[in-house]
Amino acid sequence: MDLLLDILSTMVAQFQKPTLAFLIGGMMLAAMGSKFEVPEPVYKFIVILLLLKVGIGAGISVREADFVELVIPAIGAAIVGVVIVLIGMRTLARWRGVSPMDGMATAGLFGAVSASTLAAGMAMLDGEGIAYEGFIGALYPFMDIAALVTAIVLARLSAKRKTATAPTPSGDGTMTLGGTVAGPVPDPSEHWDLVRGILVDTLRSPAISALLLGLALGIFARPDPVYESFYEPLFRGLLSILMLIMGMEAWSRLSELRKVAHAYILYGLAAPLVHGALGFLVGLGVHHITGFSAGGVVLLAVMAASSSDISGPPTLRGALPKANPSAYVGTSTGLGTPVAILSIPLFMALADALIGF
Amino acid sequence: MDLLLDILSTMVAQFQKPTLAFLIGGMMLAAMGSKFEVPEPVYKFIVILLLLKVGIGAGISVREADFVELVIPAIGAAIVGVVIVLIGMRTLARWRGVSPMDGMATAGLFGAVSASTLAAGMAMLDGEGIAYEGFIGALYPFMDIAALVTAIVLARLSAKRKTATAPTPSGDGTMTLGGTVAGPVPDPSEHWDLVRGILVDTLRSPAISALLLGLALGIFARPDPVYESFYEPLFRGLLSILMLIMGMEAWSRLSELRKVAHAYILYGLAAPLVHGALGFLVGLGVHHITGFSAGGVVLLAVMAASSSDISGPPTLRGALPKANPSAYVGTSTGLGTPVAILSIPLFMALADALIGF
Amino acid sequence: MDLLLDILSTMVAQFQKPTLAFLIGGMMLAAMGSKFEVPEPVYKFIVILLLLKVGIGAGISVREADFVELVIPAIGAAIVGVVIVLIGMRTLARWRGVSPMDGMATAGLFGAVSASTLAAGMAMLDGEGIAYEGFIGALYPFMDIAALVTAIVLARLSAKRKTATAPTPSGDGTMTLGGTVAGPVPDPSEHWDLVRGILVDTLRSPAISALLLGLALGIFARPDPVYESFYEPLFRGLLSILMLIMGMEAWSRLSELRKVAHAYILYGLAAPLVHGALGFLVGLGVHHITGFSAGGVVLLAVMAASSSDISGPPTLRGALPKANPSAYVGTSTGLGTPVAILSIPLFMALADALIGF
Amino acid sequence: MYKATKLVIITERVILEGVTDLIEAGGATGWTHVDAGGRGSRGKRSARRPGVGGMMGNVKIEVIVSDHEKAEAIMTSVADQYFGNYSGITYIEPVEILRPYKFAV
Amino acid sequence: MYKATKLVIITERVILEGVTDLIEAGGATGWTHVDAGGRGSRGKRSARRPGVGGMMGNVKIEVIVSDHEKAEAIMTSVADQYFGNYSGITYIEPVEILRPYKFAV
Amino acid sequence: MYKATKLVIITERVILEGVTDLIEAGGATGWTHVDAGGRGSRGKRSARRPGVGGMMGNVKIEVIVSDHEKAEAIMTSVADQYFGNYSGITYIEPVEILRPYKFAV
Ligand SMILES: Nc1ncnc2c1ncn2[C@@H]1O[C@H](COP(=O)(O)O)[C@@H](O)[C@H]1O
Ligand SMILES: Nc1ncnc2c1ncn2[C@@H]1O[C@H](COP(=O)(O)O)[C@@H](O)[C@H]1O
Ligand SMILES: Nc1ncnc2c1ncn2[C@@H]1O[C@H](COP(=O)(O)O)[C@@H](O)[C@H]1O
Ligand code: NA
Ligand code: NA
Ligand code: NA
Repeated sequence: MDLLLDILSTMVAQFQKPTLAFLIGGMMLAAMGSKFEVPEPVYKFIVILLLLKVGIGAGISVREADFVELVIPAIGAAIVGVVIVLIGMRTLARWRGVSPMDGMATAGLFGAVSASTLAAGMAMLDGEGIAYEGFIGALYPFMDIAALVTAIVLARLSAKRKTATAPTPSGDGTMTLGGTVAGPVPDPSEHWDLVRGILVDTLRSPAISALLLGLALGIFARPDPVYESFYEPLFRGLLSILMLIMGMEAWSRLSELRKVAHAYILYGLAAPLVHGALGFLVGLGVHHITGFSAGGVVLLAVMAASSSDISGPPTLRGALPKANPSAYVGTSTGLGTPVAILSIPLFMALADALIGF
Repeated sequence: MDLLLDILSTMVAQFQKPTLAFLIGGMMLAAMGSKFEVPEPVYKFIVILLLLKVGIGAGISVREADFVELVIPAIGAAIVGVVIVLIGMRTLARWRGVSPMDGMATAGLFGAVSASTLAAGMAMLDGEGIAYEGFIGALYPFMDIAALVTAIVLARLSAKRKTATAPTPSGDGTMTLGGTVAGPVPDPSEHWDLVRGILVDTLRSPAISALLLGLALGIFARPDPVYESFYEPLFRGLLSILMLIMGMEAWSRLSELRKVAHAYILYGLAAPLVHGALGFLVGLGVHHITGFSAGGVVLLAVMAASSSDISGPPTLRGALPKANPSAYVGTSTGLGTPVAILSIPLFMALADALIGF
Repeated sequence: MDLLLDILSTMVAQFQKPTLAFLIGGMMLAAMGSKFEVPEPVYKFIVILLLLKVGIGAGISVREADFVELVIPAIGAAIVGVVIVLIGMRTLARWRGVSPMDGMATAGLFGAVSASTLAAGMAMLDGEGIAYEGFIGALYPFMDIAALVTAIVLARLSAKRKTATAPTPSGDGTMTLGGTVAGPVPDPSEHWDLVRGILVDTLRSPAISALLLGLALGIFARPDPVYESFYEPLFRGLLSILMLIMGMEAWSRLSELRKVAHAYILYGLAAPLVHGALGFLVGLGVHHITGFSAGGVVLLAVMAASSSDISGPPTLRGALPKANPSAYVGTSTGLGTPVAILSIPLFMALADALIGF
Repeated sequence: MYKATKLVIITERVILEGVTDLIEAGGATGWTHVDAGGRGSRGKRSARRPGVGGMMGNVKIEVIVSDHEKAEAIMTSVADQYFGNYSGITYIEPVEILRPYKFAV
Repeated sequence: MYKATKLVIITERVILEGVTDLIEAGGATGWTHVDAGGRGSRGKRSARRPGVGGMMGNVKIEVIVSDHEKAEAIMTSVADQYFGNYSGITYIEPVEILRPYKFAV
Repeated sequence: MYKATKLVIITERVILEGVTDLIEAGGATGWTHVDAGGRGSRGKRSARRPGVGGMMGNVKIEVIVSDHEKAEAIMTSVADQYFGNYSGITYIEPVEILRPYKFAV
């Protein structure tokens, strides 16, 4: 009872903090039909700075971290990414009215990570003075890539299986991935080609490559002065603009969901909580093994709860052209992302109660 | 005599301060035919940050302000907005060679408020360490909306009256306002529909909705940390870029004025001073009633002197499609705005002389 | 030997500093085929802020500098600009497989100055706490304009001489320069018209006019507060993004060089070092005459080593339409600029060894 | 290949929404727009220059419809409703299409 | 003046590269693209709105080829490869050109 | 509906002003331009990529004139003056217009 009250009061307090307040403000703007809009180049610039900030910050910490401390949570993150996709495959993708292809794409997007949501989590922890491992940003690609690769491979294999049983001669799953046209997937060696193709494509996507660049700069160079004088101080302010944009986008995508099956709405509402809980549990495990901090557990939960909003959608559009983007983008941007961001205080309260900051 | 000298020396000193210097610098760039230009998305970003800054700052102060202290200047601001339009209707709109429709649109624009000019005023007061009520930004929408609604309603009523006397069967004032097509205005109930339509349209316009969002965030959330670490410190720097843009725009719009009646030039030069004086007087009144600060009086004068440059023009274009935008935009951007900004030191010197900082 | 070791160790250390690290990071992104890109308006904004920063900073210092201290290095800078073009005329422009027109355009671009490279040099000196004359930015236009005017005049005169000897009746060097169409150059008075045309065009170009605006603001106004609170602190951070962009651009332009003569590759690699050495020597001379600082000598070398990346290319495209932009832009952006930036530590080590910081 | 008609409208960006409402009301199955600048009887208009709330930009809208009358009807309704008070031009071109069902309601 | 054919393809920005590969494979000497927004059977698409990795924008690609068959062949290959899974329309127009050698390989 | 001619010029952005001067000198009542990218004999050109002072972008300019000869005359003058040294293509299309007076001087 006390625990519940605690959690509730933490959540209420967070709703007034900048991050959530700007998100809700953005939703209200869109709801009242405002013509306010942030130009696309500005959005891209904010995202770039934010990804570099997360990457560089993580890179600087990786320098000093010891190997085990780093590898265990990375493995945990990758496992969470894969398991989220498997859950989606067993639930959403089998629902009546949901095409398996669309379901898998949605599961992939929810397994992947949103840098913006992660950054929102970091800002909230920073705001409360709660510590977390500096290298947390380095876990992002592990969960993100694991989820996207799993979802794409499983979706394409099952499409291939269907094509093999039903005799459909043409339009057979031909796909373009970063310019390379790949046919249907017949034998093990082409399996690896497929996985490699997806990996290369993901690594080249703007978000992942900006994050990896940041990591590399943090590890191999000494960007500390510019990190502290520029990336760090601008971070919170730009995040507030980003939350505005995400709130507006969420509201305007909600309407697209009217056209898709109800299952998506249920999934969009429940999945962030379920995935977050999964991430939390794995984080708890890592906490017991390596002494991973309570803040780190929260951020692992946040990554798991989040769904990719920058690189994920175009990667999936390229790799699974038969999946309907209205379904997966609508579910993720319209429901998954705001629910994930709004549930960050929940994970914070939970970590406070179960581990203690 | 001493007073005059004081005013003059204050003004000369201000011309070297960043705000005015960048405005004049922008004019000189345009005058020498420079190809320098600031990309539109950057301009929009600066305007967004500035509006959010003004709004949030005001919202934070509204929290602590007491009701009377707030309502009296708000009423004053609205009255100033209406009176400016009425003055324009009696003068500019009756001038020979000025179509009444164009004259009313111009008066509406000059009654409305420029957030950039207001921000310039704030920056100049800040630069001198002169205090003003934090909630000043909250007065903006009162003056702005009062002026726009008055101008549009009066212009459309008079157009309707003319249509009723002269038998012009087609092309009869049909207008689109935010998508809703409204016919001519026949009875009282449609009157209110008209006013409501204009109100909704104004509230949804990018500038007003950004300002209101800022206000709401300031009042209902606790954005203070991000306000102090991001919006406040960036404000003055971005304003300098904005002043550059406004200087360039002013110079290049001046040429458009060659095509319109001389009355516009006279109005563009004199109106900011007359309106500023009116705002100053009303401010003085409020000062005597509620103890409104000298800095607040200056900013009320600046709002009155300014003419809307972001939301006003498209709102008028939508609501009064028969008014010629070259006339009202040219007069406002080419003359009204630079004159208003350049006369800020005048209002400061006046306030210093009459009230004392 | 010790000197060489010293130089080497300085260079290795610099490669980890933010400026060079981001440049190399950008190259690596492009090399791995990343889809990461910075939107063009953001690039333009960064360049604007950087030019204003360099200009304002120089203007503020010019206020206090004494005349001789200023004029001697300015003359030195102009001489360096002219000599670089003359060297290019005797070498690159006479190479087999290089059209004289293309060679002259390339020499002009390498004689002109890159504000980004100069800014990178300033950031590196700042990072080491090495002092330099505040007015250094004011030398930029002297070298830049001298080089562009010399290259364009010489290229057009020699094209005219050829047209006079060979009887080619049509398509005869007609050119557009900022909208004014100029015929072939027949007599001395038209000579001056040509030079005046080029001067006007250069002064109106975005980069030079932004820099001159900054200078004027620094000299005639008092922008010190906004300079210190905005332009100065943002400078280093934005430069890091600019270095990323320049690294990506360099890598992707390298491929264009495959189509042009090998001479360009040799020139692109060697010229920055030769020109830098020339600038260094002239700086050394100025050091002995006026006590010009070691940091100032480095920055003169950096300006000389750099090749124009913002205003130079379109100015040359307009003034020498027959020159092939793939050749001069490719050589400059693909090789000249990265080589110049990467050799900054070399000039620093040299100055430390020969003058001492 | 099937015959169809392309209607083009170049006008002020601020009325994009109003014009596309008329296009949809006229029975078109879709439309495409691109940002534009230009010069006409009402002077120069620019898609890039900042200021004046983005009011100075043009937009070029194109609509493919299966029959010429429909194109003319939309054209006339847009011209009637807007071209008295807003800058704009409109013209029609014949085109050939692959899938006529895409452009008929 | 010589006769030639203009092929227009309006489709999702994300496949610009794939479509231009097909255009080049089809023997065109060049192509031009502009950013676009629009509405069609798959709903509204915008070139300006932020979010979703720029996935919501359209692109309008035009290709001038010297003969009509080539245009039709490219048209069909693009439609076959992409229009099952991606938004898009395509049409052909006759044009007149000055320099036929510019548009023939 | 009246017959008219549309002239299209796709070329380097840097010469937009020079080309529109020729268009106006040729007696057109207006023109419209949109930012473009593309590929032709002189390689790829992009409207979006930063760097090199915006020199790498294309522009597509279209001009409606009432008679075909005027279009051809402008076309030839642009090609003569610029296409030796700058990238560019140009073509003509027949169009139908509503208000012929809009396009005649
Ligand atoms: N002759 C023309 N050819 C091409 N575009 C034109 C022409 N006349 C006008 N336009 C375009 O239509 C817009 C509005 O024209 P107007 O109403 O004449 O000012 C202009 O800004 C141009 O973009
Ligand atoms: N009738 C039409 N006229 C012009 N453009 C269209 C039309 N139908 C579709 N489009 C364009 O083609 C894109 C894809 O169409 P669709 O595949 O029908 O969603 C739309 O976003 C529009 O930009
Ligand atoms: N066959 C073509 N179809 C469409 N656009 C073309 C074609 N050829 C060239 N272009 C456009 O014209 C520009 C200049 O062409 P070029 O002078 O051949 O390099 C290119 O960048 C393209 O935008
Ligand atoms: Na996730
Ligand atoms: Na006003
Ligand atoms: Na140089």
